[in-house]
Amino acid sequence: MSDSSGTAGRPDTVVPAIELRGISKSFGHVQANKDISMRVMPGTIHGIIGENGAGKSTLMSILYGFYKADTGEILVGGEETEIPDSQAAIAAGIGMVFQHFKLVENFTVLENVILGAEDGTRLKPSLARARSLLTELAREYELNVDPDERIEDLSVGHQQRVEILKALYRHADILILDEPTGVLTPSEADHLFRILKGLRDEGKTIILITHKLREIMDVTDTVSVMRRGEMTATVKTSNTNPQELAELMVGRKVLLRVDKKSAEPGRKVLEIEDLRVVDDDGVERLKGIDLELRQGEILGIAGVAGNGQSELLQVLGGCRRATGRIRLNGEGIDPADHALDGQVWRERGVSHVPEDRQREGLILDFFAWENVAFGYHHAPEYQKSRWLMDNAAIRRESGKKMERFDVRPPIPELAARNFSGGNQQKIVLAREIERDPDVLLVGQPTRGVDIGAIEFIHQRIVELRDRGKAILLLSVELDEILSLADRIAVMFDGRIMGERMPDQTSEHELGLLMAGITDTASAA
Amino acid sequence: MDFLTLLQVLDTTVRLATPLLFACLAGLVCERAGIFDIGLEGKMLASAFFSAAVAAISGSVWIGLLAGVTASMALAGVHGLASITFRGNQLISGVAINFLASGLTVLIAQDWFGQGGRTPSLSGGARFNEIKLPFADLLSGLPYIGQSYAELFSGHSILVYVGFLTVPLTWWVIFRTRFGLRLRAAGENPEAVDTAGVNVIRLRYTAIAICGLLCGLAGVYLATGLQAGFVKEMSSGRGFIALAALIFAKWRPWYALFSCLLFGFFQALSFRPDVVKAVTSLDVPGQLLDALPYILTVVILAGFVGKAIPPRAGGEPYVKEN
Amino acid sequence: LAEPALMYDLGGKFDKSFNEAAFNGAQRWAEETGNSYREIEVTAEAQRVQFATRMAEAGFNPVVVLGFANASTLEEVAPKYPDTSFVLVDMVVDLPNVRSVVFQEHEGSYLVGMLAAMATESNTIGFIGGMDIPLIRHFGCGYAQGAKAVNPEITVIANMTGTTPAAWNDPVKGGELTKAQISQGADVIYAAAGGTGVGVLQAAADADVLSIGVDSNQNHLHPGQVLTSMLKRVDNAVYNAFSDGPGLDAGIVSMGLSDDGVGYALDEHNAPLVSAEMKAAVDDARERIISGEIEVASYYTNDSCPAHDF
Amino acid sequence: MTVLPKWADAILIPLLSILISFVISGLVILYLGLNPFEALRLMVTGALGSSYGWGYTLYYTTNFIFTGLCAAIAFHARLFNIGGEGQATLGGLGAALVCLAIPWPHWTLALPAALIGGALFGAAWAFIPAWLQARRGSHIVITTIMFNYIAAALMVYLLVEFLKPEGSMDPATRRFGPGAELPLFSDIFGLVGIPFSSSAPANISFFIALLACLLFWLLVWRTRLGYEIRAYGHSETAAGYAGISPARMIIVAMIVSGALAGCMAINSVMATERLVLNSVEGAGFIGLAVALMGRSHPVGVILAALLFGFLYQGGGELALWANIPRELIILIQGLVILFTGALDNMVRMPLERIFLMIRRPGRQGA
Ligand SMILES: Nc1ncnc2c1ncn2[C@@H]1O[C@H](COP(=O)(O)OP(=O)(O)OP(=O)(O)O)[C@@H](O)[C@H]1O
Ligand SMILES: Nc1ncnc2c1ncn2[C@@H]1O[C@H](COP(=O)(O)OP(=O)(O)OP(=O)(O)O)[C@@H](O)[C@H]1O
Ligand SMILES: [Mg+2]
Ligand SMILES: [Mg+2]
Repeated sequence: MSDSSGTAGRPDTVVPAIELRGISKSFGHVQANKDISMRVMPGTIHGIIGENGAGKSTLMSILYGFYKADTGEILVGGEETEIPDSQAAIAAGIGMVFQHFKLVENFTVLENVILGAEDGTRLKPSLARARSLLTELAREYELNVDPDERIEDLSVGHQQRVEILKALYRHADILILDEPTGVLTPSEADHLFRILKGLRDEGKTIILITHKLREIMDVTDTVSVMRRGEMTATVKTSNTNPQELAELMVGRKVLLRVDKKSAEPGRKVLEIEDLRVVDDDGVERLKGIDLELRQGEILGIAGVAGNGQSELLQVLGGCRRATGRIRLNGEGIDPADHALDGQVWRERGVSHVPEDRQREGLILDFFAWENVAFGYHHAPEYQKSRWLMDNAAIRRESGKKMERFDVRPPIPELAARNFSGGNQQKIVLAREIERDPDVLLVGQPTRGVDIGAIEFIHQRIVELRDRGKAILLLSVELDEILSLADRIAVMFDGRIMGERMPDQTSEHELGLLMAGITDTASAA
Repeated sequence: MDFLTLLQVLDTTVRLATPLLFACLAGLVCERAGIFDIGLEGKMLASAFFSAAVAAISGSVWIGLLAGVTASMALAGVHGLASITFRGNQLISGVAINFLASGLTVLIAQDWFGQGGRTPSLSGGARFNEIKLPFADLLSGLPYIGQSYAELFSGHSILVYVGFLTVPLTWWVIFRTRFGLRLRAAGENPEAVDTAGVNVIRLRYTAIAICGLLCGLAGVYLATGLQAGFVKEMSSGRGFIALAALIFAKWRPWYALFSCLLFGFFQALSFRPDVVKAVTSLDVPGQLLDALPYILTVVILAGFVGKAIPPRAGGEPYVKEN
Repeated sequence: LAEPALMYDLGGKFDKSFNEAAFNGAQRWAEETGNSYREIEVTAEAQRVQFATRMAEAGFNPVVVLGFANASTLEEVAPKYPDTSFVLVDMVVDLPNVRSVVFQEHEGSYLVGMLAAMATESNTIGFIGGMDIPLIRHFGCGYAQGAKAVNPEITVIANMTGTTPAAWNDPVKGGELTKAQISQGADVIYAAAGGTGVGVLQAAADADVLSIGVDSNQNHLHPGQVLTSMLKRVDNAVYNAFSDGPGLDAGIVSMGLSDDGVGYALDEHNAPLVSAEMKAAVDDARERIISGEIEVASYYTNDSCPAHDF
Repeated sequence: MTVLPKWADAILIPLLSILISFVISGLVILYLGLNPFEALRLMVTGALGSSYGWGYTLYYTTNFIFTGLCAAIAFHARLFNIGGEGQATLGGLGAALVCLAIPWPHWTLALPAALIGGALFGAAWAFIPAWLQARRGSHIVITTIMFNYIAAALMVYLLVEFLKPEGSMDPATRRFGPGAELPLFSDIFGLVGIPFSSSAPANISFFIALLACLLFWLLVWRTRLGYEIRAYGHSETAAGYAGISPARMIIVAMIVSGALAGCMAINSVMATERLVLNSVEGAGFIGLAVALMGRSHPVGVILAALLFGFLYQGGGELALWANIPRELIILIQGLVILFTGALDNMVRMPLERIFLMIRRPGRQGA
């Protein structure tokens, strides 16, 4: 729609905090943004939604001076402003929290916050000043993080707080967040939104990119929809509903919740007893896990990130050694056995969709087709002879799989790097699910993925279940677990706090369990 | 081995460690900023030649020093152009610079002096002479402390003292100043620096300039401090040893000092078959003695030094759009 | 009349010793006769045969090749060009059109060894070689014998610079080795190490001890501080070859003390250092060697040295 | 996202880069008071103008192909093997020992034996640093540098003390004997009636090198091992997920790397019929440049090796006929490496803009 509706219902006398006019940007042949215009009113939370690769991040990166627009102009508070680099953006009072955080892993929080905003040549004074300011901000917006922790030792949630602190430390009035909740737990997300609302009430302006319509409905005042690099609509949140937004975004009807018939669990496939993991620093990550997984069911593991779910997945995926007893299809397996790597598990019919597609699931510089064989490159059907792999076969196979999983574009000869996250995720799922495994381990299947793709991915997982396969689902998205799982186990501090049936529990109860509070009387 | 002999060995150690130290710190600054540099060797050589040549012509070692450092920084500039501006392969660029240096130096030397890639030998004000610290002679009498003072600490060329002072200086700059913070960040995650509103390109060029400067000093010391003139290829692999020392030092200034001294010490030992024999009481064949520094390095590396993790963004040109 | 040609060894034209001496000889010939000659530096093993062949092909004559490593070269090339005269310096090849010039370096070294032994006050003298190869041991061996002849009790310290080609161009290491030897008491040091020697002479001069140059006369490098230089008149070998021109008579030419093929340098730069009796003693020894009275053992004869254990 | 068509990236850019480096070299030559075009003519005719020239060019090329592949396989595993020099040195020793061990009746028997000997020794010399890296985390760059020096020392020791014939002043082994003589190009092409200079050293090992390139390609892009090596090189974390053992990858890649360096011995030692000091002559380091310039792909390696072979031989001829100091050749090599290897984007960036202008009105969007 035209950007006159950009001022949805507001008197035109108010000067927009941000106004974009005819922004276009292309990378090589890809036009990421086409003639985009939009207005963001001061003191509002303005949502932006759109499919993977729609151009949201690019647009915001331009606003923050990370990329340079090919054409178009930017007005900040009515003033036309040149933003050639982030320095200018910061000067104009714009702060941005990128989807993939821009933090120095082995620096402390404090160092990260002052980086680029130091006063004076020597660090000491800057650090001192920052420390006091941080404690203030922490009090003001419940943004508490230990200033002396190293980033790599912080949970993503805390890392994100550092990013926000960075922006506030630079006196940002306009705060951009790109998919901030993609990696957060519900409680962390709620916390974040409390902070954002607080900031808005302070008169700050916030631009929020997300794939989650619920968040849009909850916190935004206005929402803009992007599609294929264009701004297709801007509406007042109160005048719209998720269905409408979903359609605007994907261009077709979308089911917002998974429809699945109830599960008929079969025999036990995977039995885990007293599984324990001690990491390299001698910290015990898993403190005796007992689980069993049956055919034809989806077991969801809920939990705040960093409570051992990842380790559990890694052990079952063969990326990590552990002690304890595991029985797969009745036969015992020693998890401490070093010969027991990913290859072995795969041969025994356990497929694994890792939590981090970009660092684990894919080789970004490999072609899509090479990635489709990744982990299964020893599979007989991929071999031409005793020595040589049958690349032609792999190409053919992967072409088909990508078609079936509606990977866009379905071109096996494209490097994985050049697919959007949503599509990267589909490639991983295609690889693992199409093996038709007895057990599927899935970590964060829809992180950073747009709703169209989410719907698709969920359907695939349910299909697999209905074919009588066992699925272990690991997600920080409570509602994903609630809507997908047939049985929910909650993990806290390396232990299973309890199991619940999705229809007999509530987010509240699960939330308590995830916080390690077992007495669930309060939940009833 | 008596104390005096020990002092002599250590004395040699100090002299041999100094050029390594300069080069090592040069590499440290550069690689901390995310630019790998295997062109230390070449820069050292170029600086060695130009310092000696200009000192010979002008008769002033200081003008020579200026010329040497300039030459080294010019080559560093080429490395910057290749690896920062044009996002080329930093390793190739380094290799190329080594070739350029060993070719250019001799050609120009031949063209200027016609002595076959050698400069006239320097004397008097055209070279750095050893400076005696105050009371050196006075104290040399009293055992141990006095001897050490006179033998070991006194009587080096000014550049040696500069070199050792550069260690704390580098440490301070890298870990205690704004510039250092940004420098390290640029080597770990340039995007963080960029989005924090700092110009990564300028930052890395500065680092490369410093690298050029220090490498320059290494060369100057070789040609005008340790020696009195340039001979073709006179850096003879020290740039690579410095590189090894840098990794050995895990990209830390004080460790760099230690590892360079270690290399120097092993070399010094290999010059003293008599000492080796006295200590180990078995006479080692010359060739083995010659390989000793390298063997010991490997042993120590494997035995005591753990994994060395280079700056995360090292070697990668900073590209945000492609 | 065909131009003569000169092929340097891997060390390169300006190695401050062997090859450079040859270059000087060629230059002298060119200046005196006004004729020109062709020269080429070998940079890779494979180029030895290549360049020798090319020179012969192109009709250069005689073709002088330097260095023992070229023996195999001529064995291969010379027979193919019977009308071309070849001269091999430092090694013997028995072919009708090859003149092999060998030097008695050990005799020359013997003499400078004597001078060293007479000049030293600490009864400790040093020898610094380039790479630890037989040729260098050959030099050192003669040196040690000469010294021991003067004073059987004398200590001879020997170090080699390295094991890579860098050993010939590392004055810094040469300098440090010198300082190391000095701290072991050496006060006369003989350098047979090409470009590295520059560092040796320098360090010795700085420490105010005597040094001995090699191959060509290096006394002038540090007047009054270089005791002498062991002359190896490669320049004469080249000069003669060029003068004799095409069809020069083949066979073995051994350049020793008698024909001043080797010797020690005495000029205004080191005159004050070499006293009359020193000179007398050395010249006497020279005569006795020529007459065969003194037998200087060569390292080559059985790969070992009676006077020093390398 | 790539903008340039493959051909432009693969051919146009390198050619332009080489052009630039030659122009600059020309200026230097001019400065030295010589005629650049004459110099170029000498180099081209000298290196490519006759079967003789080709014979030498390809001889050097053979060495560089082996060392280039040595560096390349390591690069695929993201290892910087700076030790090609030492591994090739040891390879030379291995090959020599094999050739000296028995009086070989015929080269067809000697060649494979020497090949294996060289490969084994080279691999062994690479294995130690690899093992130290994999098990003790000792940085491979340091250890391989150190092992270059150790190899050199070992070589001098063995040659002077044991391998050189009694009484010889040349620190080199005796000749290997007729049974170990490799057929030269003249012999090979002679069979099919093509005349080829018999004084050029190019020999059958060139074809072995080409074969090695083919096998290299198969290994890296067609076998599971190669797949795993590349995967490990691109992402250690992902490799772990897929069950690929880092330690195994490091060791295997380095062993192959060392073996390839060792294979160079058949050309640099066996073909020259005796082992001399420093038979490698820096080919190990050139190999790094070759691999980097060849983007670690065998075809690229062959082309880069050919380029360096050309520079070596052409440079030699230039030195021979124009009385040019050999350092000029080193300088030219440096310029070529710089512009083709490191400053290639200086050419690519403008080209991309041009191509975009041509294509832009074409396809749109992702
Ligand atoms: N640095 C880049 N280089 C090349 N192409 C890029 C780059 N960044 C983005 N693109 C392309 O621009 C398009 C828009 O990317 P963008 O990141 O803006 O999408 P997005 O809306 O943020 O997707 P998502 O919802 O997954 O975050 C994509 O098709 C992508 O291929
Ligand atoms: N350097 C790049 N070169 C090519 N394409 C890129 C580059 N950086 C990003 N892209 C593309 O831009 C699009 C969006 O980039 P982004 O980093 O937002 O990933 P994404 O789609 O958001 O995935 P996720 O949200 O799961 O991380 C993706 O298609 C990605 O492949
Ligand atoms: Mg995005
Ligand atoms: Mg995204």
